[in-house]
Amino acid sequence: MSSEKTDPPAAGAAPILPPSTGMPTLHKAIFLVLLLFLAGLPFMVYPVFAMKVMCFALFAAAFNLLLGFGGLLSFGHAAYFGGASYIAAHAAKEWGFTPELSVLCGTAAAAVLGLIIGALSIRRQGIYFAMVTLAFAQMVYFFALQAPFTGGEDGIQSVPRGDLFGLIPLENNIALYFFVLAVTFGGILFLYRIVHSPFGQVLKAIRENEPRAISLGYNVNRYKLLVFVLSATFAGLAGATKSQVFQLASLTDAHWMMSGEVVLMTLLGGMGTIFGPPVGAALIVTMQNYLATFGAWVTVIQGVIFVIGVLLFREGIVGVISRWLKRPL
Amino acid sequence: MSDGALLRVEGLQGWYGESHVLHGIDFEVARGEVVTLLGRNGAGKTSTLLGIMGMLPRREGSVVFDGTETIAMNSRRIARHGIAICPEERGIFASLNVEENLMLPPRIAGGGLDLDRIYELFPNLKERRRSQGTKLSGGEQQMLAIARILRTGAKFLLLDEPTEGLAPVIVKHIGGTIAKLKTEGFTIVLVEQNFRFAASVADRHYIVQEGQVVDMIANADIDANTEKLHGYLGV
Amino acid sequence: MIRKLALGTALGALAAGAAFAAGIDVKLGVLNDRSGVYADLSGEGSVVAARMAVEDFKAKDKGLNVEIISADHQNKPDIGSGIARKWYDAEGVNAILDVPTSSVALAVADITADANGVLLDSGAGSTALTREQCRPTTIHWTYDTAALANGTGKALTEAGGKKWFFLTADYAFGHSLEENTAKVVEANGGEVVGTVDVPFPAQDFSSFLLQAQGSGADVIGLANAGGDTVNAIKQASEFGITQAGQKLAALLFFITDVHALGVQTAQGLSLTSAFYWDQNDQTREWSKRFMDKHGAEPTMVQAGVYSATMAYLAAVEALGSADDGKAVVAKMKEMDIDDPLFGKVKVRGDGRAVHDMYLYEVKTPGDSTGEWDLYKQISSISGDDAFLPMLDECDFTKK
Amino acid sequence: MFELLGIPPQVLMGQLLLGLINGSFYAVLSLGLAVIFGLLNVINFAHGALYMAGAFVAWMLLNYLGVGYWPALILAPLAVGIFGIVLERTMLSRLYHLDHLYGLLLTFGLALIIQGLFRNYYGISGLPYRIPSALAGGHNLGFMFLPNYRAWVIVASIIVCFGTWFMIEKTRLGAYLRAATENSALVNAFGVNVPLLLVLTYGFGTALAGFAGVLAAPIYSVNPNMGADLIIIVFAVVVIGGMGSIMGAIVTGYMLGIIEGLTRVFYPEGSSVVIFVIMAIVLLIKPEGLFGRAA
Repeated sequence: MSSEKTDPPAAGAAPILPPSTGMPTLHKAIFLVLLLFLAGLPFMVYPVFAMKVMCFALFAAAFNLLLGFGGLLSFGHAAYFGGASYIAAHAAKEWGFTPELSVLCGTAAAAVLGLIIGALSIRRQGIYFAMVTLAFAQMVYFFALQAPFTGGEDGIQSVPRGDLFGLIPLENNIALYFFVLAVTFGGILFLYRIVHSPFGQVLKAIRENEPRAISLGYNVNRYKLLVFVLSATFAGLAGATKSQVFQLASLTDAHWMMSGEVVLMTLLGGMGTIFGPPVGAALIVTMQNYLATFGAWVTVIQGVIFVIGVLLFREGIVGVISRWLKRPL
Repeated sequence: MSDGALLRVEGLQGWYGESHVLHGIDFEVARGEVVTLLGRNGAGKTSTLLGIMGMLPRREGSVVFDGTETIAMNSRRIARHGIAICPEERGIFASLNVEENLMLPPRIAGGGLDLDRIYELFPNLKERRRSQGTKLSGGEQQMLAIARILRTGAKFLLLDEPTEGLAPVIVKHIGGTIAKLKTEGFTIVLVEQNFRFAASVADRHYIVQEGQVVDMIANADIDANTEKLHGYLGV
Repeated sequence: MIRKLALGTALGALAAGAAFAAGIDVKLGVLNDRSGVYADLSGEGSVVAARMAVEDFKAKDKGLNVEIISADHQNKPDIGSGIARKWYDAEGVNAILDVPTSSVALAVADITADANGVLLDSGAGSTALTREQCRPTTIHWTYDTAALANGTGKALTEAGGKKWFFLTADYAFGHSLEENTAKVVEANGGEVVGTVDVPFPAQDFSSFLLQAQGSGADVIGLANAGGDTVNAIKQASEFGITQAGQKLAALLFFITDVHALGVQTAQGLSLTSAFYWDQNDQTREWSKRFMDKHGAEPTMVQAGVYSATMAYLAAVEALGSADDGKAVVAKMKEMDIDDPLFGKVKVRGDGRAVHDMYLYEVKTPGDSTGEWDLYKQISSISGDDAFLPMLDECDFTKK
Repeated sequence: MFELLGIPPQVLMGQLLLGLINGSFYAVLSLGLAVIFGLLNVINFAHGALYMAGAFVAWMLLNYLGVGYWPALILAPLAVGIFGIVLERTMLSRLYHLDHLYGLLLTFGLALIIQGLFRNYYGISGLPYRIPSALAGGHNLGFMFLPNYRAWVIVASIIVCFGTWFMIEKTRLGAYLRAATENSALVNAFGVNVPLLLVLTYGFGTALAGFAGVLAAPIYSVNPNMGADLIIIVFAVVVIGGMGSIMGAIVTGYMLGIIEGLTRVFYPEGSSVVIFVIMAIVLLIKPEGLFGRAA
C-alpha cells in the first residue's frame, strides 16, 4: 500500500484562490445574492426547515475546511456536532442560559473536544486518521448514550428557546430564523476568511506536498491541529445552533451515520469549493424532507444518488459548475 | 536492417497524468540484437521501456513488434506477444518467496527455460528458493529478476539498469549472462547508466535526451565517438 | 410573503366555502416508523387502519372532509419533531396519529401542546406520556409499559415465577419497562435476582442469556422490543433455556414478532396485548378487511390507530370543528366510547385511554391451525388493574 | 476454586466460548473485507448488506425453491459472489485509479440501495429460518450448554478461514494475488490477467460475506438491518488486524469476539464500544495494525 493512495484526494479541479486581501467580485456577488435570498426565505418556505438547512450548511462547510482544504478525512465529525448540541441544550434547559450563551457553551465544548481528539489523531494519515477519529466519535456516542444528563435514547427534549441576550424572545420562528442566519452565515464567512488567509495557503501547501512543507520549515502538525480544532469548533457551532432550533439534542446527531452524512454532503456539493458543501447540505436535507413520505424508498433513492454521484459527478455539483465557468467557487 | 526489425518504435509519445515525458521516440531493434538506451537521469529511458511494454498511463505513436502494431494494446496483451520486462529496481515481490517469484510470470510461448535449467544457471537461487524474495542480496535479486522472465518463453527482453548498485564481480556475471542469452537468440533492449558495461555487451547504442532519440552509435564506432558520448552523458 | 398570504387567504376562503357546503375539514397525520425496526408493527398498516376508520365512520356522510397524510420519523426524535412542527405550522394538520418510539412521542407531545393540536398515540409505550410529561392535548390509546408489566409481570409472578432476571435494552424505553415490571414483580411477592443492560440494538444475546441462566431465576424478563426480542427468544430456545425450565417473558411483543419467530420457537411465551384479531366476531370481521388491504394481520398498534381515529372523529363531529385540539381532547374525555375493537374505552383526565388488556400465550405448533393462528387467551385484565392510577396534577378535566 | 472478579471459572469458560462463536462471524466477515481491501484497495462498505443478502438468499432458496440449508451454504454465497462480480464490473472497476474514499462512498450507496430494497419487499420484523435438523440440539459441556449449531459455526468458520489463508499463502493463484497486491502493473505486464483477478477477488470477498450470512440465518433474526451496524465493527477488526493482512483479519476477528464476550460479563453496557477503544489504542501505538506491515 503506497502512501499516496492512502492520502485523501486532492481538492478536485477547483483551484484555490491566490492569497488576496479582498474578496473577488464574483464571490462578493454570490454572498450578497445569497444573503438577500436567505433574508426572504422564511417568508417563502417553512422557516424551521430553512434553519435546518443552514445548520447543516455550516456543518458541511466546517467539515470541508478539514477535508477539502486540510486534506484530512475525519470520519467522526458527528462527535463535535452532537457533543455541542448536547452541551448547548443542557445549558439552555438546566442552567437557564440565554440562547447565545448556550450556543457559545456548546461551541467551546466542541473546541475542547476537537483539541483533545485532534492532538491524538493528527499524527495518523489517510485511512488510519479516519479510523482514529471514528473510534473517538464512537466513544463520544457511547458517552452520550450512558451519561446521566443526556437523557439516553430520549435525548434532551423541550429545550426552551429563551430570549436572545435576555431581550429578544426567540419563540417566534422568524426571530429565531434571523438569529440562525446570523450565526451560520457569519460562520461560513469566517471559514471563507480562514481559507483565503496565509494560514489557508500553508494548509494548501501541506495538503499538496507534506514533505516539502516540512522541509520549508513549517510545523506541519501544529497547522494540522489548528485546522482540526477550527473545523471541530464550527461543526460544534452548527450542532449547538441546531439544538436551539429543534429544542432537542439527540443521539442522531452523534451517531456515525451523521459523520457519514456530512461526508456525503461535502462530496455531493463539491469538496474543496467554498459554496459546494452548503449546496450539498441543502440538497440532502431537502431530499430527506420531501422524500419522507416515500417511506423506505428514501434510503434507496439516497443510495442511487450516492452511486450516480460517485460514478459521474465526482467533483460535486459546484465543482462541475466551477469547471464550466473556469472560476473557483 | 530496417526490414528485419523485430521492434520498430516511431514517434512514441508518453504521459504520466499531466506531465509529458516522451516526445517522439524513434528507434528499431533487429532480431538477435542487443541494443542499449543511454542518457542522463530523467531523459526518458525507463519511460521508453514502459512505453514499449504498454505500462505508461497514456501513449501515442507507433510500436510495431514482430509485424504487429501494439500501440492500442494493454501491457498484458503485449506480454502475450512475447515481450518480457525486468523492471527498474528489479520488482521482486516481498510477499513471495524465491521460487514463487520465479514461477510468477506465466509461460507465454514454448522454449522457455525450465526450473532445473534456471537453477543450473543461477545456483544461488536454488539454495535460497524458500527465502522471502526481498531478503536476497542485490545481486541475487537481479539474477532472480532476469531468471524469472527467461522461464516465460519470451525472446525479447527489456532490462532496466540491471547493474545498478551492484559489485563489479556481479556486474561481470550479468554481462556474461547477457552475452550467453544473445548467443541463444534472445533480443535485448537494455537501459544503462554504466557506459562501460553497455559497451561490453551491446551491438548499438541509442542516445535519449529529453524524451527523444537524438543519436545512434554502433558499438564498433564507439572509440571514435568517445568525445560525443561524454557530451551526451555529461560524464 | 404577500403572495403567500394572499394565496393562503384565497385557499382559506375556498375551504371555508367548501366547509359551509360540505362540512368540517379534518387533516390527520400518521407519523410513524416506515423503514426501521417498528415499520411492520406500525408503518403503512397504521395508515391503512386510519383510512378504514374514516370509511367506517362514514365521515363523508356526516359532513367531515378527512384527509390523511403520513411520514416516516425514522425513530429519531429530531426528524419526528421536525415533521410534526411542519405539519402543524405549515400544513394545517389537526391531529397526529400513532407515533411509536417513546423518545419521538414525547417530543411530538410537546409540539402538539404548543400548537394546540391532538396527539393520538398508539405506538409508544412510555408512561411518561400521561405522567411526567402529560399534556392536555395528548391521548395515549393502546398500551403502556405499566400495562405490559401488570399483564405479563403479574401473571407470571402469580404463577410461581418468583425470581426474575432482566435482559434490558440499554435505553430509556427498556429501563422504564424493566422498572415497571420489577415493581409489579416485587408487589406480588417476587424478587429481582439480577439485570443486565444490553447495548441496543444487539444481535447476539447468548452471552447475556448465559448470565441469566446462571442466575437461577425462574423467569427471564425481556425488557426490549422488535428485532432484539426476536433474537433473544430465538437464541434462548437454541441454548435450551426454556427447555431447562426457565420461563421467558417477552414484555413487549407484537403479533408481527411472533409471526417472524414462528410458533415452533415462540410457543408457550406469555405476552400482554390490547388486541388480537381472533378475539371475537367484530375483530375477526375488521381484521379480515384489514388483511385484504394490507396483507398481514393487524397489530394492537394498528388496531389502536383505527379505534382512536373513530373516537376522535366522533368528538370532532360533536364539536363541529377540529381546530381547537384541547377542546377535542376534552370532548373525547367526556364521551363514553364503545369501540368495535377495544370494547368499552374511557379516556381519563390525564389522557390515558383505559380499556381491557389481555394475557395471551403463544400456541404450540400442534394447536396452531394457520399462519396467523398464534395466540391462546389466558385471561383478561380490567383497564383499572392494567394501567397506573392517574396523577392528580395530570387530570386536565379539573383544570 | 478461585473466582476472577466474582465470576466463577465455569461461567468464564462459557463466555469465552461464546466470544469465540461471535469471533467466528467477525473473522469470516473481516477476512472478506481484508481480501478485498488488499487487492482492490476498496473499503467495501456494502459488506454488511451482502452478509444480510446471504441470509435472505438462504431464506428464499428454502421458501421459494425448497432448497435446504446445506445446499444453501454453497448456493447463497455463490449468488452473492456473482452479484458482487456484477457490481465490480459495472461500477467499482471505474474507481480503481481514484482515492479509497470513492470506493467507500460507492459501496456505502450500494449498501443503502440493497438494504432499502429488502426492507421494501420483506419488511423489517425478520423472517424465520430453522436450524437444520442435523444440527438441532446440543451438548452439555459441564460449564455450559453448547448448541450443536454454534459448534458448527466455529468449525465452519475455521475451515473457511484456514482454506482462504491456504489459498492465498500457499497456491499459485495466491501468489498472483499477493504479487498483484504489491505491484499490479508489473504482474499485468507479465501477462497475468489482473482485471480478472480483481473481479474474482471481489466476487470471493462478497461470497464470504454471503457465507457468513447463511451461517447467521438460523441463529439471528433474518432482517434487512442485520448487517447495517455490523459493518463498522468488522471494519474496525480489519483495521486493528492491519489493513489487507489476511492473518491479521482472521486472528483479530476471533480475538475481538472473545474480548467483546468478556466485556459482556464485566461491563455489558460497554460491549458495543470496546472494539473502538481497542482500535483507538492500537492505531495510536501501532498504526499499521497488529499484523500489518509498516507502510
